[in-house]
Amino acid sequence: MIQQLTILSNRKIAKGATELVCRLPERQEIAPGRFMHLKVGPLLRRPISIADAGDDEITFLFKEVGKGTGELSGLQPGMTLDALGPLGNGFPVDSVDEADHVLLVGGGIGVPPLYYAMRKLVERGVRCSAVLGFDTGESVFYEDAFRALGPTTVTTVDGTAGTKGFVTAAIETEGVDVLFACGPEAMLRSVQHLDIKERYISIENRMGCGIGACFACVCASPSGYVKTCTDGPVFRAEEVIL
Amino acid sequence: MIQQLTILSNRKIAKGATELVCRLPERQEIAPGRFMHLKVGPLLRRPISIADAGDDEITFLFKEVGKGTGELSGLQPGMTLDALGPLGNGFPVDSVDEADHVLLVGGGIGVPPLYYAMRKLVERGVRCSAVLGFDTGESVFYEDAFRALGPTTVTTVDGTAGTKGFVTAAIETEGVDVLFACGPEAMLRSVQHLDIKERYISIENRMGCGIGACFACVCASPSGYVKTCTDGPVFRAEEVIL
Amino acid sequence: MNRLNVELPGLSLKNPIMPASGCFGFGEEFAGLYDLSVLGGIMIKAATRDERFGNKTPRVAESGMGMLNAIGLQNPGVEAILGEKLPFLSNYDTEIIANVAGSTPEEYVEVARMISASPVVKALELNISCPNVKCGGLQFGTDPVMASELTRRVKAVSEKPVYVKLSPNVTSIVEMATAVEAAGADGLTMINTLIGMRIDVRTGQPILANRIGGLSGPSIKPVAVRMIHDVSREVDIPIIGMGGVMEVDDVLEMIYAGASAVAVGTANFVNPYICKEIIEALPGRMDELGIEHIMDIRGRAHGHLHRA
Amino acid sequence: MNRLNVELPGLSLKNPIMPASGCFGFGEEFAGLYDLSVLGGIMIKAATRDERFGNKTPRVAESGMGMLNAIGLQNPGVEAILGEKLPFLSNYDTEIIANVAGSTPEEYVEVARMISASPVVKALELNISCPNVKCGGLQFGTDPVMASELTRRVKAVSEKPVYVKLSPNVTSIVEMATAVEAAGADGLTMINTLIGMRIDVRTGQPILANRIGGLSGPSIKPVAVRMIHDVSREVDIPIIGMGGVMEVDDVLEMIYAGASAVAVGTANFVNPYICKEIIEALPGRMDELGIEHIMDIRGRAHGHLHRA
Ligand SMILES: Cc1cc2nc3c(=O)[nH]c(=O)nc-3n(C[C@H](O)[C@H](O)[C@H](O)COP(=O)(O)OP(=O)(O)OC[C@H]3O[C@@H](n4cnc5c(N)ncnc54)[C@H](O)[C@@H]3O)c2cc1C
Ligand SMILES: Cc1cc2nc3c(=O)[nH]c(=O)nc-3n(C[C@H](O)[C@H](O)[C@H](O)COP(=O)(O)OP(=O)(O)OC[C@H]3O[C@@H](n4cnc5c(N)ncnc54)[C@H](O)[C@@H]3O)c2cc1C
Ligand SMILES: Cc1cc2nc3c(=O)[nH]c(=O)nc-3n(C[C@H](O)[C@H](O)[C@H](O)COP(=O)(O)O)c2cc1C
Ligand SMILES: Cc1cc2nc3c(=O)[nH]c(=O)nc-3n(C[C@H](O)[C@H](O)[C@H](O)COP(=O)(O)O)c2cc1C
Ligand code: FES
Ligand code: FES
Repeated sequence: MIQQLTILSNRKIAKGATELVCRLPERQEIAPGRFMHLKVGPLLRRPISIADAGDDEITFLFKEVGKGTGELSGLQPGMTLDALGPLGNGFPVDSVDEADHVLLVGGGIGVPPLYYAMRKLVERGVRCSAVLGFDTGESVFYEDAFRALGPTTVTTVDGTAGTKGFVTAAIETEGVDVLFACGPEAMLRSVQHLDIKERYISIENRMGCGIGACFACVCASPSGYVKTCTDGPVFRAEEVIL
Repeated sequence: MIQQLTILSNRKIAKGATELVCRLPERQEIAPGRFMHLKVGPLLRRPISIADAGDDEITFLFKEVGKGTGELSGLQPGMTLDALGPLGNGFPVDSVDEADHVLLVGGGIGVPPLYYAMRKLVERGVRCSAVLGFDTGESVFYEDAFRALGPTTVTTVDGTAGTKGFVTAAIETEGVDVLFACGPEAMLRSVQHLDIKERYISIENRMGCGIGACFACVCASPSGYVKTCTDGPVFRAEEVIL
Repeated sequence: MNRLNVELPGLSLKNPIMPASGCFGFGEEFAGLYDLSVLGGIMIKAATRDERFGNKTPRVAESGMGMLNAIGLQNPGVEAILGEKLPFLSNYDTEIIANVAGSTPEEYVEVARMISASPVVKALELNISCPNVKCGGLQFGTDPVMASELTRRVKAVSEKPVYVKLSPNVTSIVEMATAVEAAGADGLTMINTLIGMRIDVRTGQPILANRIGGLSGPSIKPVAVRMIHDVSREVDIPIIGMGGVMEVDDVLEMIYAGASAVAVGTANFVNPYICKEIIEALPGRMDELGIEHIMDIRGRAHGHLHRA
Repeated sequence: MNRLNVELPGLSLKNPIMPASGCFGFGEEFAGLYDLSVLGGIMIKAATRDERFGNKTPRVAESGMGMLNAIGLQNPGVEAILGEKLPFLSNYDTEIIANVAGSTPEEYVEVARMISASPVVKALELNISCPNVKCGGLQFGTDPVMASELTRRVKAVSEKPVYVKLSPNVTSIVEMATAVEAAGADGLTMINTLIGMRIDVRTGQPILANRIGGLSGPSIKPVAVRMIHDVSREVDIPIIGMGGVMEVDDVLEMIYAGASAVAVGTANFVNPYICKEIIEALPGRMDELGIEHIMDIRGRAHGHLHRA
């Protein structure tokens, strides 16, 4: 499960967003919403969602916030990256009913896994629309890529691009059957109980092992607790207490 | 005093010997026998002697023995290397009398600084000869470079190149006025009291700061103690008690 | 010839390597990665009388080459461990060491009594050193009188040998070790984590919800080696060493210092295959260093060897 | 407005940054690199009554992100320090804190008396926590009764405020801190090094000639932050924090935890310009975090602020 990825490209695509494309050592199918646990200089690995994947390529999108992501952004093409994964449970892109309308709601660096999920849904012919929230115009990324897949609304907190305001204000639940959401906890909390039949949210938690052994990443749930790394990171909205 | 060196080349030139050539950020004169304190992954810096230096180039020769030297050997051309130095006192190449005959005795990874010293002496027209000891034929390096400067004897412990035996057995003190030596402690101990007028030896010691502040690298001396990093690493043989 | 086997009270280890308690769960996650039968033993996660949910999150922080954790002994309780976890582990040919925790001496005794009766369990590890729980845990591990009293009571009910897990957060680890030895401990495991804290400079508040946590990983290895060295000179019972082991040479360091076996904790999170890889690397490294049997070097750093 | 100044007993610091004792010699080597007057203060190397040559070499080993040292208080003796080292330091506009060590209480008292009389010295740092000397040092630092007795005797002769340097190698750092506070300490400096050992797997012997050494650097920072946090809640005297500070955020962590100033040790060996660089980086980082004066955040991690 440990794979050596080869860096193909690594570039900043927006304020607070770096896109890292790697070659996979072997062909594999990777479900959207899963993550890789990446080893750079610090002791522990860093969980990063899969923003896109093809047969032998994988894309990550990350925000530089500390030592680990700082080192990720310094990786040069040709270097290798030690990745444990893919880990966790992703979005149920294959089990969504073909007649359903899926709304994808992403905030900031929570947007990347939704791109891959939407691409997979659209491949299956599922009707999708996306609402993506960013801080400011400079931090918007993948807008065109999303638009190519379906109706997309962009919001920015300061109104410098798209609709001004929080992503949650732009959500239209009318006719939506399934929700996929990923973003800051405050956003997840406000979409968790939306009036949509099926709601899936991807949560974040500090991790140790990433494979379910250390109990670092637990989240309260009506049935006790769940582990973000193996039970998630994508949960049915009613499974977790945020 | 901290310089960012740019790696120009890095290649294994013999068993247990890697040659690292770097560009200096600015022109400078560096005396033979001094060292640079190099920062790679581990917490503390690693002292490495200067094996050669031109106006804007510097060469190191090192043996991979642990984490620090292991990382040094992984440096690729174009990368930068954080170097504190040059530090310490080198061989007195400028004050040797032009009429003197200098014998340079090196053992293993102690050979590199002697190359630069001999080159500088020969530039001044000083008569030099060298005796270089290695473990085995495969570990011999710089033999031709030394021969180009003056009479050179190579010894190997197993006799697979040059004269069989320890370097000390091949030393001829007749007519020699000055000795420069660098190598394992056992070798230094046996050349320390040779019947040669002036004897300079370069010693090794685990270092902390490299600049004289931490007292990690002390060596007993008839007058109390000396610090390898600032009083040395090159000492008059009678100044240190090995 | 087996160059790696080690015989300890209750434990017949095919090699001296085992995952440390709390860093391997109950083996289930790792069983999908490699055959657990390659392991000398497995120190399973702490058991308490009842299910515990542990501390709030965040439970993990990092610093230098160290990990801070404040899991808070989350576990399903001793009955669930007996009923659901141990049967799974009985499928593997490796020695199971059960980690026993509690908030009161009575809870320790009850858990020890119950879990030591399982045929799957070969020895107990008495966890008197967990820094991450409000009651119990650490205070038993920093007071020699309380530690020896607890050891005595657990020994009285345990059907299996008892190893006492020592805390490094003490003035004299030797005093703690000799106290529990006198109280009947069959062995020692050391070290548990050092107490530490990280503060988030953006909020000014501790990163861990529990404020403090236990420091593990390479940062603590020199502390562990020193303590194993000092204790092994003063006791006659064997030591299972741990604290910052990441690679095969770290194992050798601990054995030179006086350990009879070595547990690997945090490293399992960095590389889940690490225990297997270390076991595979041992013979080759022993060849390079001229070591015939791994126990030949035990305690060699201080010149005199031990019984046990 | 000076946003960095800190007033402590005997010390008027223009900023809270100073090199830690033993990691800056007597300043001479660093004076060639930058103007020492930029420093809040300088904690000079330990002084003993007579010249000491210290331990045999090797005196340094490494592990993870930690340095192990066993220098053994090498120093030229208090008279040479008074005669040769302090006059040089008097050229700089920075506060000099003299580190006082010894093998017997009498030696501590004698050194304290002599060095505190120098007009260059603004405060003493009583080093009761050096793990690297056979006699003296650590045992004074692990027994609260001995520590308070020594503090009392030194206070009785010292012409300058006395800061007591605490050892982390104790079960209760709070007990040590409150004991020396009650004995009259004007402040605390913490932490000294953790005791550690590394073994060379090729020889099976400890790497350090002294066998054990003191662990410093990033490895010990979480231990230091925790101890500063716990102690600062229980004492009314100020704390100069240290242990693994490598960058500006580490300084803030220590002050959030409760330190009033911060010393930088091992980092000076990695980057001899580090103290100057941290001082220069502080205002910008404070701007980013919305901190007006550095002392505004002192102890904020535990919600209540201190006098001192
Ligand atoms: C399932 C999952 C998927 C994620 N996907 C992405 C992604 O696609 N893009 C992206 O930019 N970020 C993602 N994150 C967050 C990312 O893991 C953190 O930003 C990163 O670990 C920070 O590491 P650092 O060393 O730069 O920061 P530091 O703050 O120095 O990290 C210190 C420690 O805290 C942990 N940590 C800090 N912030 C977080 C966080 N938000 N979540 C989890 N651990 C954290 C680190 O892993 C590390 O152990 C994801 C997190 C999870 C749990
Ligand atoms: C003045 C001086 C000049 C040197 N010049 C050269 C040279 O030109 N080429 C070369 O190959 N080596 C040279 N050395 C030795 C070199 O510094 C060490 O081999 C290197 O530091 C080992 O680092 P490591 O991380 O690979 O090994 P590790 O064993 O992992 O290092 C652990 C610690 O021990 C120290 N250490 C280990 N061995 C030595 C040693 N022999 N001397 C000093 N410190 C040591 C390291 O610096 C480090 O702090 C020199 C040493 C000194 C003091
Ligand atoms: C996440 C985590 C959980 C732990 N849980 C336990 C536990 O339940 N019982 C116990 O005795 N020790 C526990 N420990 C301590 C380890 O068993 C071990 O003593 C310590 O981590 C030092 O070893 P290491 O540096 O190899 O991790 C835990 C350590 C970690 C990191
Ligand atoms: C090489 C070295 C020498 C030291 N010498 C002394 C000393 O003479 N007196 C003292 O009180 N502390 C001494 N210390 C301890 C430091 O002052 C400091 O408390 C400790 O190193 C932790 O800080 P750091 O992690 O920033 O190094 C020394 C530390 C090192 C690394
Ligand atoms: S990160 Fe270890 S259980 Fe989830
Ligand atoms: S290495 Fe610090 S004094 Fe020489």
